[in-house]
Amino acid sequence: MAATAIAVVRLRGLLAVIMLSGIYSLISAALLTTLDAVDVAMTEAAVGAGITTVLLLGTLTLTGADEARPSRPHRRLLPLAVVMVTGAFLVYGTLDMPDFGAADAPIHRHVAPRYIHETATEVGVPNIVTAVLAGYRGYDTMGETTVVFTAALGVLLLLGVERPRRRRKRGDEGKDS
Amino acid sequence: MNLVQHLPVLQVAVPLVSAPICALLRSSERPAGMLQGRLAWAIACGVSWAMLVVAWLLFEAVRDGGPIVYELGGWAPPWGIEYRVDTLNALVLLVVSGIGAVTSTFARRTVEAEIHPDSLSLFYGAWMLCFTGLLGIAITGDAFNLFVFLEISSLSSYVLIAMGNDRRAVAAAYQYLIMGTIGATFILIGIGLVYMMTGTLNMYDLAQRLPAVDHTRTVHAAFAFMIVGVSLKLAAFPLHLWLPNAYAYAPTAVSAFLAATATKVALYAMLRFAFSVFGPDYALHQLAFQHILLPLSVAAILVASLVAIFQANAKRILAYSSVAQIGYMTLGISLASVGGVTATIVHLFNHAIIKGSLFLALGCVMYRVGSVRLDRMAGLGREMPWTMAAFVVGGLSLVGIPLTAGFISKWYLVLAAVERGWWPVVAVIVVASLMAAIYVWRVIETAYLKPRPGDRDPVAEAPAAMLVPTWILLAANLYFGIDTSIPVGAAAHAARQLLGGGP
Amino acid sequence: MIVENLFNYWIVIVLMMTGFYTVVSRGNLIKKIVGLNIFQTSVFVLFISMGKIIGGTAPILVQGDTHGDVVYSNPLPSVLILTAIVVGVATTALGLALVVRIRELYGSVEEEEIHGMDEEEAL
Amino acid sequence: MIVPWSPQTAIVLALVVPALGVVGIDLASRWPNLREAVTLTASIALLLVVLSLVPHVLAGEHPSVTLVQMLPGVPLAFRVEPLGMIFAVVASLLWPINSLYSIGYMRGNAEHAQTRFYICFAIALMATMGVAFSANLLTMFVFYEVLTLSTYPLVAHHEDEEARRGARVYLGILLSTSIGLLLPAILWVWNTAGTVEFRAGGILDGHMSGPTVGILLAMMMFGIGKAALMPVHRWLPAAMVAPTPVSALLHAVAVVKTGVFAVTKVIVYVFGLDFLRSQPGTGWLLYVAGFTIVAASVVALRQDHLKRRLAYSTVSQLSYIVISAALFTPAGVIGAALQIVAHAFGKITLFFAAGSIHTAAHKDYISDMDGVGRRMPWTMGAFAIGSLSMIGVPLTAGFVSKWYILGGAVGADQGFMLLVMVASTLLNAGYFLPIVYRAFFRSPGAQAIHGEAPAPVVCALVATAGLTLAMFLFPALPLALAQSIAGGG
Amino acid sequence: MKRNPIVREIGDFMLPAILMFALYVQFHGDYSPGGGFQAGVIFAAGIIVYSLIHGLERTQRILPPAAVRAGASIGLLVYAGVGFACLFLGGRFLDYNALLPHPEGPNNPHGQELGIFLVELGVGITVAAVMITIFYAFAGRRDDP
Repeated sequence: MAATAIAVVRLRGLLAVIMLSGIYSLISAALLTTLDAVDVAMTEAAVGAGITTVLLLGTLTLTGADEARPSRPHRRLLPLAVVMVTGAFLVYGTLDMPDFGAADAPIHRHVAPRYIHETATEVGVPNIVTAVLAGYRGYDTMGETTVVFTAALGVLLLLGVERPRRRRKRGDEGKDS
Repeated sequence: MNLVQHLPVLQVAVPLVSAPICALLRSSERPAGMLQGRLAWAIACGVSWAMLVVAWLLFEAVRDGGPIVYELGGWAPPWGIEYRVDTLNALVLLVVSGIGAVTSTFARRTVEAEIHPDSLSLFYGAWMLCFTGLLGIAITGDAFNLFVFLEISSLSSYVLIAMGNDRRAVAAAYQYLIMGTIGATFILIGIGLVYMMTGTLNMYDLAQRLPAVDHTRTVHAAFAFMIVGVSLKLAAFPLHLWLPNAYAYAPTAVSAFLAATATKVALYAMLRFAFSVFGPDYALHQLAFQHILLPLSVAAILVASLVAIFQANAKRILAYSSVAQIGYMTLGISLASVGGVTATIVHLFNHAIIKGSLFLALGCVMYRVGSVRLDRMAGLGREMPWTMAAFVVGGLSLVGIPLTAGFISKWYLVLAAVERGWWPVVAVIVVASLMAAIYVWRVIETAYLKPRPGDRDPVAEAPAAMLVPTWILLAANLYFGIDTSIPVGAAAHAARQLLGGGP
Repeated sequence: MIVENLFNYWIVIVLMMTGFYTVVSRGNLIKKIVGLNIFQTSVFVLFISMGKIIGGTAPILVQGDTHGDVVYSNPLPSVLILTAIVVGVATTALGLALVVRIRELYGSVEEEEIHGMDEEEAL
Repeated sequence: MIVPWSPQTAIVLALVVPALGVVGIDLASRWPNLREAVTLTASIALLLVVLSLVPHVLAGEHPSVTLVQMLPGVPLAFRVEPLGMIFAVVASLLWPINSLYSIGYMRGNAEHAQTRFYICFAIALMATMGVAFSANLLTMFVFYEVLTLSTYPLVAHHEDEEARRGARVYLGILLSTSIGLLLPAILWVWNTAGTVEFRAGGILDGHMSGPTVGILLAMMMFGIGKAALMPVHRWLPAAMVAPTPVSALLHAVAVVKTGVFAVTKVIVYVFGLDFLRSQPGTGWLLYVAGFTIVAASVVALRQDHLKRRLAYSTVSQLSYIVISAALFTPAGVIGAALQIVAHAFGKITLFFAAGSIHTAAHKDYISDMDGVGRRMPWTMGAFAIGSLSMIGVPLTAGFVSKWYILGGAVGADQGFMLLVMVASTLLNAGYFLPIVYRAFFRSPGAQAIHGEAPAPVVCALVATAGLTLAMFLFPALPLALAQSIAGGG
Repeated sequence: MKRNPIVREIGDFMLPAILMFALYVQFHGDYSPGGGFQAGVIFAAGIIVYSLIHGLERTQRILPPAAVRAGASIGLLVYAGVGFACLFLGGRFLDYNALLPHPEGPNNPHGQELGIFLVELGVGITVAAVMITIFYAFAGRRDDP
């Protein structure tokens, strides 16, 4: 998995990169399944490996296929520094985390139990994830749906379904600083 | 059923529903486009004004009766999601919906001029989504819900910006999308970490459970990620790089709307996370987060003001000045006193009005002249007296001349600094307002004291449909410069709430 | 033993940072978006691994388990991440649409070239 | 009228009348005669309103009005005390005369954008009234800024590069001093004393002491840039690019007097005389003012452009007021108050004369004013009176004020100050008398024949010259008011 | 790819299966993994496969873009509609208990199930519609100059 990720950074052939990212999603989907998050796994597979890849390929056919070699070296150093700091900070953050998979972590103690124990009586839907998704936190899901809808609006506004006839008023404001 | 008790959800759900309705209007046959556009505009406009009313009702209810809680889906927090309106976000809601109402009224002419007729209804759909998102951020009491609505507003604002007629608008939108998404992901990480340590997502539940674990490094990290994420959205220096182009090349109405609301809501999020969730003791005393914020704010104010002076495009001048003004707000936070936070909130309110009116004035110019480059604006003082007068008043307010809203902000900021005895900060503030005077005056001098460039045909005054909204905001500008009871009262109260009467 | 217990997290963080690095360092607009995807996906994994309980099962109620002797992993992270994934793909779609527009307007998808053109225009 | 007449209504009207004037002028912009008529009526109405307040103040009342609670604890409020009364009377007395003059001048020189000119003028007067009657520092600051901004278009009137540059300097200095120093100073006062109200005996006593007082005083004195203490005097010469009526009323009376008036008011009602006397580190003001007097006079000597010479003379004359207020004694304050009046009458006369020469003879430089006196006897006669008043010769207003100032100096046995006064008197004579001499006793030479300036102009400057003399003969009114300041506002 | 008969055959054979699976995921989401979102994506995937095989035009003849676009809005409206319905039936926004009368106690599983069913349906419609719309948009761009 790490290998794919690294490869994505290194490779310049965008086609390969896209394929790899698809594979990456699939692997993580598998990983998610082992983590008991079947719904998520399913979704990640469908989205990451499916839709996203298709979109990326679509874009690729509309644009160029290869990545240019970054000219200025400092474009590498600063980002690297930023990333290193962030990563270091995250690791630092993990130091006080509850152990992986421990059943007594606060996360399992406070809110979740009610979902697990009451769902049957309160919602009556066996799939707790669905129950929480559409029930307890149904409002989030509405927001989520709205986000998807927004994306559609956006893509329509940008690309349009019919032949795009976007007027380009490249007046003097085209030249301004 | 009594609608009043449902006000909080109506505030968000109504605009949310209006968006798909606007979108549904889009027809595939061409000639109808404009008509549907008008209809969509009417819906957007009506809903916005209705939301302003709702916001006002909420504001009064909160002012009289204290915080209002609304349990979505009837699930008690922390299991369900709750809306919680207190003085602070009541004020923010008022700002957002007020600006939304005025700008959407203003929008019609410019949008019809700048957007392809087929896209009009979709455009207003996106507009309403952005409006929804901002309101949603401001009103929610649930950390993850905040993230969701943050994404709604962000995605829609990327689109709105990309609608600009200059190709740089698209590039700017892309840059904004990348930085915005990184910011959002950071916030998500932060939320994940605190959730991990407390097992809850509800802000007020978090506030109670965090003190138990706030010594842990995980929570430190969480705080850092949230603040950095929010700062990206806030365009706090030095994370502001996306802002100038985005505001400069977006459609006029969009610049006005976003400049006046988006950053304000982000600032609200920062206040909320730093003070309501983590608590002043943690943010200010344990992490001493003001010591990082102070130098950055000062840098923001001075650098951005300086850059603004050398811009040749009026919209860019305003954009950079926005960065500087955000600096003022974070400066207020970094003063780490009730006075400071009050100043921040007052300025949040006033700056929304000021920037809104200025961008609207430029909108009129853009509509008539087709450009807001200074050299094109020469001589406009005589051709578009009302528009330029509007710009002058707004500009004076930006500088902080008495009898305008801007002066009130200045007063409270300087006062807060004086209280702390931080004279260098006072110096920074006054120097910056003089720089503001310079960049505002560059525009005014060009418009009034320079002759019209030979290659520009004389233009007519902007249509009333655009002048009226502009002057509504200016009236607010002057009104809140003289009778300051609403913003100042609310701000002071909110600041005390946030800091718990604290430091 | 802290290393073992947190190892999972660290792996994830490494992945996350790889994605993040791709975003900030790469000039190619498409690749930036790929990086963004990897970045976000890793964050999702991080969330989910919080929710895991060793020996737990997927949070779908088993028929006939009345007195809760089955251990379920935490459903909430799954829920959040479902939402997050959706948001992610929405962002990706939008980003790619923007890339297409940029390509049409600038004839390039390389950040540096585009900045170059803007600066030329500015002069 | 509907509102029952009372001092309060008078105060409000003092602001409303000019405001109405603005509206009227704008509405009448198409018909110049009507427009000027509006200006004149407004100015006269204002004068009457202000005069109606005088008896109350003489009777020792201090009528006050509160408009709105602008900030918690800091209202926009007005309160008439003697010093303000004097200032208001002077300003409103000179506005009608000046308007008369403006009409002659603006038409004589066929100036453009006359409507804007008269509008800004009215706003400026409103602001002046606001400052004169202000009851606290905030109110004063507000109208101070309004005055700055409303005069900007007047300075930039000609809209050419020179005007733009002059206006930039003007606005730059006035804004940066006021926002940069005055505003923080006000907030400092608010923060330490808990009030910014003008009170007899000051509000700072017991709240601060030692050198910080000196610092605050400095922030106030230089923050009030309109008082043109060196080194913040540069804006005044720069403002001379404006049409002469502007220089006359605003930069000889309204604006600069607002400055010195504010200075005096701050010294008397914010710090308090006794307090300042008791504190170390406040004496420097005397020397700064003294230096300004002499230095400005020296510079004036070397100016050939008449208006610029007058400007520098103004700078030095203003410091008379500051220096005598800086004695921190009642006598000093009386001297200051009288100088406000005397200098106003004298200097406006001089500017009127300068403008009238510009209109009739199109001459701005002293060097080519040989013999204008013969062609324009009235003008130069008035000019002579003005000059004498500046120098402080008996029979003119200047003598009265100088007398009291010197009295103050002697009372506080300030040797330095006496020295300054003597020196400056000589200098004044040095840069005024040559002009008079030139005008009357040099032969005109072969130049374009020109007559006296337009009638309104002449009337105006004769009137002011008359006032200059009148004040020497009947100093009772200003004196009475001035003394009642010292008696405690 | 359109030319290749084998692909086309397999595709035509697969398509119904995919769509059926989508519907299963949609309506069985309460009991097994899946739900509106996954269903929507799968459905969209099916359509995409179809149009890859039979070409965009033919697909758009079957599923006109305008209709799909409308779908996106409708799905969202369904979801929000449920919310408002609850509100008008006297509950909180999205409080499914209000959907059905419930004599017994505070809990009302039937109401909840109904509500969840409806909103999941909304999600499904929107997601499918959106995905297809986006695909159309990109594909429609492809043969531009």
